[in-house]
Amino acid sequence: MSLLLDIFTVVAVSLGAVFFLAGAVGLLRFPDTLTRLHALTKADNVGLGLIVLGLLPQTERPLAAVKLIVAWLLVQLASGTVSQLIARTARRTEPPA
Amino acid sequence: MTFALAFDCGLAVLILAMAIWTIAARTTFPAVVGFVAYGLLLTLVWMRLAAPDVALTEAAIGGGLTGVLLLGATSRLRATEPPAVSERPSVPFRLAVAGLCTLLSAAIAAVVLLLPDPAPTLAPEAAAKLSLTGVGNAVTAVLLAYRALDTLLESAVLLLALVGVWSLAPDRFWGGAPRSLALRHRDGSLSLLGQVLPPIGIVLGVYIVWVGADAPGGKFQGATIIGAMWVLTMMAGLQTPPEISQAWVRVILVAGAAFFLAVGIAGFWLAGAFLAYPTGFAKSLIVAIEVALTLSVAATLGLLVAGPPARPVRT
Amino acid sequence: MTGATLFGLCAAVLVGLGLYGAIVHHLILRRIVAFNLLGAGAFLLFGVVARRGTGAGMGGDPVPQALVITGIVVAFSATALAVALLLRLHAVRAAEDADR
Amino acid sequence: MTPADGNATRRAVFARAVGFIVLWLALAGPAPADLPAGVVAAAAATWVSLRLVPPSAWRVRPAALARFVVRFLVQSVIAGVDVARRALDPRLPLRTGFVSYAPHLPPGPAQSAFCTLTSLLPGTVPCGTDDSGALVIHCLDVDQFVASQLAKEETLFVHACGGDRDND
Repeated sequence: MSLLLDIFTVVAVSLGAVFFLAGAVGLLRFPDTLTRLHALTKADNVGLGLIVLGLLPQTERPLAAVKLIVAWLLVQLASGTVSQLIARTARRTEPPA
Repeated sequence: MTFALAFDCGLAVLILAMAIWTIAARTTFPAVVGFVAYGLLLTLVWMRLAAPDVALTEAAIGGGLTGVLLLGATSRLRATEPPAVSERPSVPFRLAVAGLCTLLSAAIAAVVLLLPDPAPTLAPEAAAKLSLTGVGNAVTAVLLAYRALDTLLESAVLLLALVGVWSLAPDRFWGGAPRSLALRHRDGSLSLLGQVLPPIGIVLGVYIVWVGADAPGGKFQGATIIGAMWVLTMMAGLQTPPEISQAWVRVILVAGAAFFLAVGIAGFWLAGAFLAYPTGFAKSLIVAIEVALTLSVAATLGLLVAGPPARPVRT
Repeated sequence: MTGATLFGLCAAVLVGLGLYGAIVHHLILRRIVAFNLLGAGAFLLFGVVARRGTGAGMGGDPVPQALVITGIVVAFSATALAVALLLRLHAVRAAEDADR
Repeated sequence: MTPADGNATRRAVFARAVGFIVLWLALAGPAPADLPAGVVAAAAATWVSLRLVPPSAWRVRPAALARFVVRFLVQSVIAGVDVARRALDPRLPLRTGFVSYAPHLPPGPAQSAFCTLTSLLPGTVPCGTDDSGALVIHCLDVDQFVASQLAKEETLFVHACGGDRDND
């Protein structure tokens, strides 16, 4: 059982890392600020979500799992807010091509 | 090469790259952004150096609050920023400075390589006396018991810095409120963040202060989080900075240092020396001082970011 | 080479870089940023000394660590004062230019 | 949003206080020695929260909220996979552009919350409002049916928060 959970953790965390990599590739390849925001908010949130999901079976008590989920929710809130702030500024300052 | 050392090497390269970027950037804004990233990378280094208390401080103050301060100043001075290229000093001057700075770096590097081995350390002494304080975190014991005088003076320095900032106000604004921190373009998503995050930040800040007695954390780190929540509500336009002549503002600002000083003076009678704690009460007194300092430090940090008064007193 | 020595060498370079920036830049705000960069390098040296002084089951010597925490807070106070002075200087200059 | 009556206020205070206590327990663990500090922290947080977000008459529907959360999670994964695919595809398939969407929610915290959620959903990042008050949404692919999808999300969101109670 614990071996299965360990395998689950390794798979989920590695998959999360792949999403972070894809987000970073998008950040480098996408043409403008607004498009790059898509890469950062979407791909990285799924990446972090998968890493949190993978770490859940490794927590010793259920409250530690709540801590992990709270961390994920706070990152979602922050990235959702910041991406809108940047998007608003970008739309004002760089006219769409 | 072990994995850990490879990771450290990567971290060191990233930090040096961010530092070079910060110094070499043409305009101020990217330089400040680079500096914030540099502060966050340093946080990782402090974790690698087994100093989680410092890592928390660096993340909260070094990266976060200093970043807010510098970004605010950058945007207010942007109009006056001249084209950087024309203002640069001559090449020979820059080469000479670069040479001298390289010499300095080389000298420090030599000192690092020549540090004595085994290294002198106060860790055993700090650990031996830890049970007397009742505190579990040695860094907190240093800050509030062994070298409490440093921390008392530090809280005084924070207040003095705030008095210094306030004293820059023109006479007609003395006693009034600092300028509003609200962003020029009102933004719904930022006010949502300013509504949802502060209560969570308060729980987190109190936790970090509370846990600091026995685990990584402490009043400066927790107070910075609480102070940052206040700054966030002010930036989201949900609150305005208070008038600095109001009595409650001043009471909160000095409460921490005043209480600390009172405990210190009481030490003369109760324990025979300034800032000595009576046996058995050390931990309770340390926690009480931390709580009192937390509110004061949070308010001081918030008002340091807000700056000098810029509006006349409302009558 | 240990990680601590590596970061010690890194700190040495950071101090040099920060000093270079503080001397060479014309804009005062850039000098303040460079000075903070220098300060962070100096704090890092403390961290390296603390890390080398492991003992009594602790990951590092708590005394320099506590001093660095104090240092970071004092550096922030000084930066806040410097930024306020700079903004006031600009306000005074702008007022003088307007009078002329 | 309609202001809350006494009952709704008591309910909101209770729900928020419980939430902050759970957050404290998650951080500090259940040790009884830590609880007094936790109660102080939760009380302070609840007070600040009530000042920043006064209780409203909206009442969350648990079943609808669960439906919304499941859909949100599925959509987030689709969003991540979509962006990752486009980023890693050598041809870089992008048809970016702006779509304007007139939300049914009035401007306010609820609309902001909807925008923040939207910024995490596939292909869309809200970037402000135009002169008529409609949201301007930046899309990765303007060929997709962005507006109809957003309308569906909004209906589910409002239903989950109990915002359409008046229409029941």
